[in-house]
Amino acid sequence: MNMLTTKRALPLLIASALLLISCAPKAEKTADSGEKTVSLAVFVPGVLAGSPTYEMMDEGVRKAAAEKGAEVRTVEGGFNQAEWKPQVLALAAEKKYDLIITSNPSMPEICRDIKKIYPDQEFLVLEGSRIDNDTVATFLFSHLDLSYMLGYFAGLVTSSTELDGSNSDLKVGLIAGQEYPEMMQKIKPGFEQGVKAAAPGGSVDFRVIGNWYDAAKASDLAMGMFDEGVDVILTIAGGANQGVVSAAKDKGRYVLWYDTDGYDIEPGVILGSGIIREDIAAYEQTHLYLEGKLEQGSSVYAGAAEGYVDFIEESELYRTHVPAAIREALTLEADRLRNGSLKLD
Amino acid sequence: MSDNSKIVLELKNVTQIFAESGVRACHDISMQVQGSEILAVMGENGAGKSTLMFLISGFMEPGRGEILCRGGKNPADLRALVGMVHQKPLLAGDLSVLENIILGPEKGLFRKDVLKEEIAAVQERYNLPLDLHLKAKQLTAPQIQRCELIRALWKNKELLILDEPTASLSTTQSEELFELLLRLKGEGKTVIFISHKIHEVMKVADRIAVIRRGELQGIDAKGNLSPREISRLMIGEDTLPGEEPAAEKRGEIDRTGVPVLELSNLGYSETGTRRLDSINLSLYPGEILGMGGIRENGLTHVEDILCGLEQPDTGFILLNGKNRMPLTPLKLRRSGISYIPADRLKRGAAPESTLAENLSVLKRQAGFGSYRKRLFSWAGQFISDHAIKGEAKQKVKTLSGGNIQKMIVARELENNPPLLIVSEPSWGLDFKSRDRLHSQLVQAREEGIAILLLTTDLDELLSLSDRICVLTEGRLTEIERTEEQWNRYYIGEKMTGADRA
Amino acid sequence: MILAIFGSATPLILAALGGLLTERAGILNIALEGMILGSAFAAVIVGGMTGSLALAVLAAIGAGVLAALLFNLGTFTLKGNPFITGLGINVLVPALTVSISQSLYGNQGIIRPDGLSGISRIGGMDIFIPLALLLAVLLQIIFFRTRKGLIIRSCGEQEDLLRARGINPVSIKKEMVIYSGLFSGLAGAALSLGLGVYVPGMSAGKGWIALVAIYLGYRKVPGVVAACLLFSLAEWGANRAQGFLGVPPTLILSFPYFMTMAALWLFSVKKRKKVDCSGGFRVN
Amino acid sequence: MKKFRIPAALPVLALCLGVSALIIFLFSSAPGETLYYFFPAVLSNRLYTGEMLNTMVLLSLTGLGIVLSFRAGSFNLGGEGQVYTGAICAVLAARLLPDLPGALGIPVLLAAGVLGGALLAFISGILKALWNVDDLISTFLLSSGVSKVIDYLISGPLSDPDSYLMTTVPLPEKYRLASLMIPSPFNISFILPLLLLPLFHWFLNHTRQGYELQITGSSSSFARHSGLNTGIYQTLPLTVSGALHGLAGALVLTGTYFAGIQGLTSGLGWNGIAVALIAGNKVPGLLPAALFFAWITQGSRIAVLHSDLSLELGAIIQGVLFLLISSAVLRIKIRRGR
Repeated sequence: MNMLTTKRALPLLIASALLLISCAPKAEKTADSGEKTVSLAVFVPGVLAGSPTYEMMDEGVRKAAAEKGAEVRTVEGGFNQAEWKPQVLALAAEKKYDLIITSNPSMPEICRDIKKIYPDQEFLVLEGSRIDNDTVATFLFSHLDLSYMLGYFAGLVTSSTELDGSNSDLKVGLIAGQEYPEMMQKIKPGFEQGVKAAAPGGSVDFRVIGNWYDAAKASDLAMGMFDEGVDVILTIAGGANQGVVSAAKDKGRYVLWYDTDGYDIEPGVILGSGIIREDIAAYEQTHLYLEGKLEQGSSVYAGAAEGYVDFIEESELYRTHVPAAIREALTLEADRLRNGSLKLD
Repeated sequence: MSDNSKIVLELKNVTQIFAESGVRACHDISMQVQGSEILAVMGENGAGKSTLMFLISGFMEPGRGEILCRGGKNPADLRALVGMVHQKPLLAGDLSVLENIILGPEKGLFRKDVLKEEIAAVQERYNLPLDLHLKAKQLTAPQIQRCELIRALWKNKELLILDEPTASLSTTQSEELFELLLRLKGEGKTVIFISHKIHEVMKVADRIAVIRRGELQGIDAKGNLSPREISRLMIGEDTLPGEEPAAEKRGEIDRTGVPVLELSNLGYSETGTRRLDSINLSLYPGEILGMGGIRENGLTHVEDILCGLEQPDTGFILLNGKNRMPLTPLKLRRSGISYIPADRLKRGAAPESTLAENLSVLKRQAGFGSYRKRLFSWAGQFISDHAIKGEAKQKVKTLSGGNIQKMIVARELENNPPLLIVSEPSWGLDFKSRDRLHSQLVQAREEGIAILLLTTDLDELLSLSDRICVLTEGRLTEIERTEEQWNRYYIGEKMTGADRA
Repeated sequence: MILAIFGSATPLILAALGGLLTERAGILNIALEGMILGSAFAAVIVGGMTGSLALAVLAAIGAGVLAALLFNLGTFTLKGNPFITGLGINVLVPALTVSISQSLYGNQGIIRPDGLSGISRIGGMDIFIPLALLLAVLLQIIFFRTRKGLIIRSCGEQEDLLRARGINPVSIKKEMVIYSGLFSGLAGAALSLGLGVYVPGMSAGKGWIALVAIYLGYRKVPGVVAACLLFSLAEWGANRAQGFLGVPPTLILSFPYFMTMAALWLFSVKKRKKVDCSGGFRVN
Repeated sequence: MKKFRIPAALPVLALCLGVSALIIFLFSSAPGETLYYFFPAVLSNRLYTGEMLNTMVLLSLTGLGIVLSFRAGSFNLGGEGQVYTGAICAVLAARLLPDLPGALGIPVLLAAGVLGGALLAFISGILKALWNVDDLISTFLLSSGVSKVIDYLISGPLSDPDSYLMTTVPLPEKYRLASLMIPSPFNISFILPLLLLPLFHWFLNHTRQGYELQITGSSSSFARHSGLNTGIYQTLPLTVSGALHGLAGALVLTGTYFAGIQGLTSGLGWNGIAVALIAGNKVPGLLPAALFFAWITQGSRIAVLHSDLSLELGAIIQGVLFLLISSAVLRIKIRRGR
């Protein structure tokens, strides 16, 4: 019986295998026809859906590519950071892409490792910091600037008497998906510094969800914090942010958004929003590359002064829901960062 | 006899072959069952009786042939007509007795109090006391049977099938059951029951059907068949099973040394009830000590305590003079003691494993190289030595009950244990196997093995034991070997506590 | 506090009750996780389109039942291993939700329709909280007061008994899987409608915890509800503890598991008497 | 008796191929290319082949752990945590003993992983043996809890201050298993399943202890009353199962990631269960089952990277394959029974 089925199935299997191999793409053909189009790959360490910053990066790259007639392929890597390296490695191994663009503080080290194996592969990493003798191009946003501004705003909100949702406790909250290095080394300290600058004696209640998608747990955490006197929370927890917003809406408290314009998400609840201009950075850097001006190993550090991170003030919703006194105080402090008179470290 | 209007059930050329094992359980059986009669179905273990009953009760559908129920073929009719009391417990352990009784394909809510009253009325009427609130898993074998009986009567089934109903009953209980069956017959109901025991069949049955190897050997009124004929039809030989091996007069057993097993002041309570009360006994090499009783009257607890499963509240168990408390199954086995449990398919064998694997616990297959090779060749030899009908690589659950017990007994006696604890060894065995088993036990005794026999079967108790003690409501009484006490009536009364009533 | 604990326990209770039905019928329902997620998704989509709570809940139930039908297809029609079939559904559902939302909403993974938040709340209380408790009571009544309940309770234990009584155990099993899809549907609806948003992956292991709760509650309705509450209490405590304990938050995330484990152990120590039942496989 | 199980699974594999091809044809704009990337492309270069083989090695180890515990009647649902524990224990060992020569250091690291995984599973085993604590729940709860603790260790006390990944400091070069198919992580560890699988097959089928273990698994009550030491057979197989998971964890560390990075288990525990079930709970089936599984995962990863197959569609295909593959396993069983 077994042998019979084996005999029957084997030719079938072989046939299908042959068929599959014959499907192999004949990629080399285009190379002969004169001019070679530049091929770019965007590697998203996560998923595009629901991650506006990655969407902005993708958008920026595509805009530049469209202008210069380059091809773009976007690949989503999923949430498991352990899988990113093998995936980028596989992209590089294909030797099809002239430049791989990605965005995450952890990507430079991964790309540098891959560069050791494929020295010809070129990389551009947004959100990545430079090291000495770097082999990949990096572009770093100042999270310290941004979190400071949001912290300062949070301090103003919690000490305000004009806002209905603000109480007398000088407590503000910070919810993170996980305790990752960027969070612990830049965002949390910057945020705390900002809070203390606006509201001396203010404190930051920092809590962690454990993942980036458990919105229910995020909501429970936020509820607890609100019950304990927190009146505004900065949430940096991916999809789970939504739970914080729902909790704040229920409790009549406030949420700060971090990296994209978040006012629309829940008007009146999202009281303040930062932005990281990943689209502009991606566009500019890709453009540079396509013009042959991007050097591997180069790096840009972009803070509030350079205009790549900022607190969004020019929103109708912001103006409607935030009292003028707070807005003015924030502008004052933010301008110090914008014009470079205040330097954080 | 053939009054067509009285026929409730008719089998026409019924054949059943099991696809998985290829076993032909029933072959071309045709017979009629009439209203208000008691029909006994007899046959050896594995003859196909139970399968036939499954077919009749609508539990299985026959592979070939048909079963006509009042002229129709509808299996639903069959189920409505027939109430079956299974041999193996077929109840949901987690449900109460009441819930097990009312479980059925009907729909909707039920009113517990109403149903309880209804069922209590049935119990009252037929004198079948049983606490309806007990969980089925707490029931003893006779209680399980009673539960199914109550259901059949409550459902007003016209045809009752009882699969070896007396296997786990004491003599008195069996007699009560037969009285009930006769009464039901009087009420116009039909009863089919399976049995091995010729004497009880001759006592109550109107007609007797004999099955051998799945084929109907004969069916006739009781008067037309002699025990000798029945036995010949059953086993296909012209030998009447010998009377129970007579308890020969034996020389005095040396009871001066250290007893192999000594129980001292053993006591056990369960949920506040005193189940065992200051049990004392000593067992010496070369004797069979029979302990009679009713399962629920403490015999089960004695078994559980002796096999190390339960810990007594008070008292000690001494093996070869040494205190072995707390006793565990592992300790018991490490002391070389053998144990033939009443619950064969759980404690005595692993039904899902092969025969060889079931024998492997003997640890007799020393040597080098592949254990599998050694085990299977050894097991094959063992199986043929002990005339077990099966193959080494056959799963135990595919063997007949008698063969499983044969395997267990042979295995437990293989190591010449100093002590054998054996509980209900002949449950569900036909008389040939039973005889064989009894002579095995007697021979083991001759070889100097001390045997503690726990049994509800009076005949077994009387014929095998050198000494007998009876457990009544948790207390142990020794029976004197006198004309007056050493007989089934005295012991039976002792067991049920009727002597004190 | 009590309301908060009941609130976060509600999806768990609903899913666990559904799982309990299949468990009693003799099937380990690994697919709860996928069922919850699919239903949470359907609830938000339909709730967002129609603004109707009833339709949203119906859609969630529909999605749960659909996943259950798939489970039945794999397990009974194709005679597959329920564990692998369940895993398959848990892989399949999240992917399907993303594909569907891509075709409906473009590239959005998170769906936050207007006017959905608070839709399931009446007078400050989420209606799913009383609903879950009501269903628990109802289930207890079904188990102990209806004939069907008897059948379900004996199905996982003694299939032959059912056959002997003229009932097909396989159809009971299929039915219970569908009911568990229904319950998981409610669980998903409670999860996403309570927040007014769908987030990919938002079931976040609730199906697994629900399974654990079934065993922890000794496969009885009150026990299962208590187990869910216990877990939510532990989680609530851990959430609060992040605010005042000097212990790193990530470490605190492990507390609910260890507390539940400790509870399980204590119950077992207390309960252990005679162990004479065979182990055997639960999977195949 | 030497009949091999897997040939009978060939028609099923063909069916799986067919169904995935169908899905791809329906949803892909360039189905030919996608199909190529999904299946044969895995063998098209050293990286893909090596990664697949590496996954296969790891999965066959965790699958073996699952089979072993299944056979003894235990259900190890805590594979993920055990793999993770194994990895972190190896990290700790590398920290504590930084100065060993590589030839000694790597075995020490592996041993640490084995011990870690074993210890975690041992707790469940001993709780089952002593108090009849359900192993299915206890392995799951312990694993989930311990995973959070390890997450904490990696992001906290053990974290690499120089890295933006949630990871520990990378292992020194000498503690890494050299790749045999650069740039893939495929390394010498492939020897381990080649040794361990036959060893355990032999153990289960050709030693008394193996038989006793399986009897305990099929009827623990019979085993108890027959005087088998059921306590050991309830504890030890689960412990060894944990040890194998721990080994896989240590191998992931020393052979694949070289650092205790969060998420390095990537489903090894869960997929081990699937592999064990696909293999029909038989040791000889493990390698082909692991190969099948690794191929599908690698194929869908490549297809997502290089064709227009989306992440979701890859997952959908995997899900559908799950629905089919186990059904097939059962069909084979029925056929063989007759």
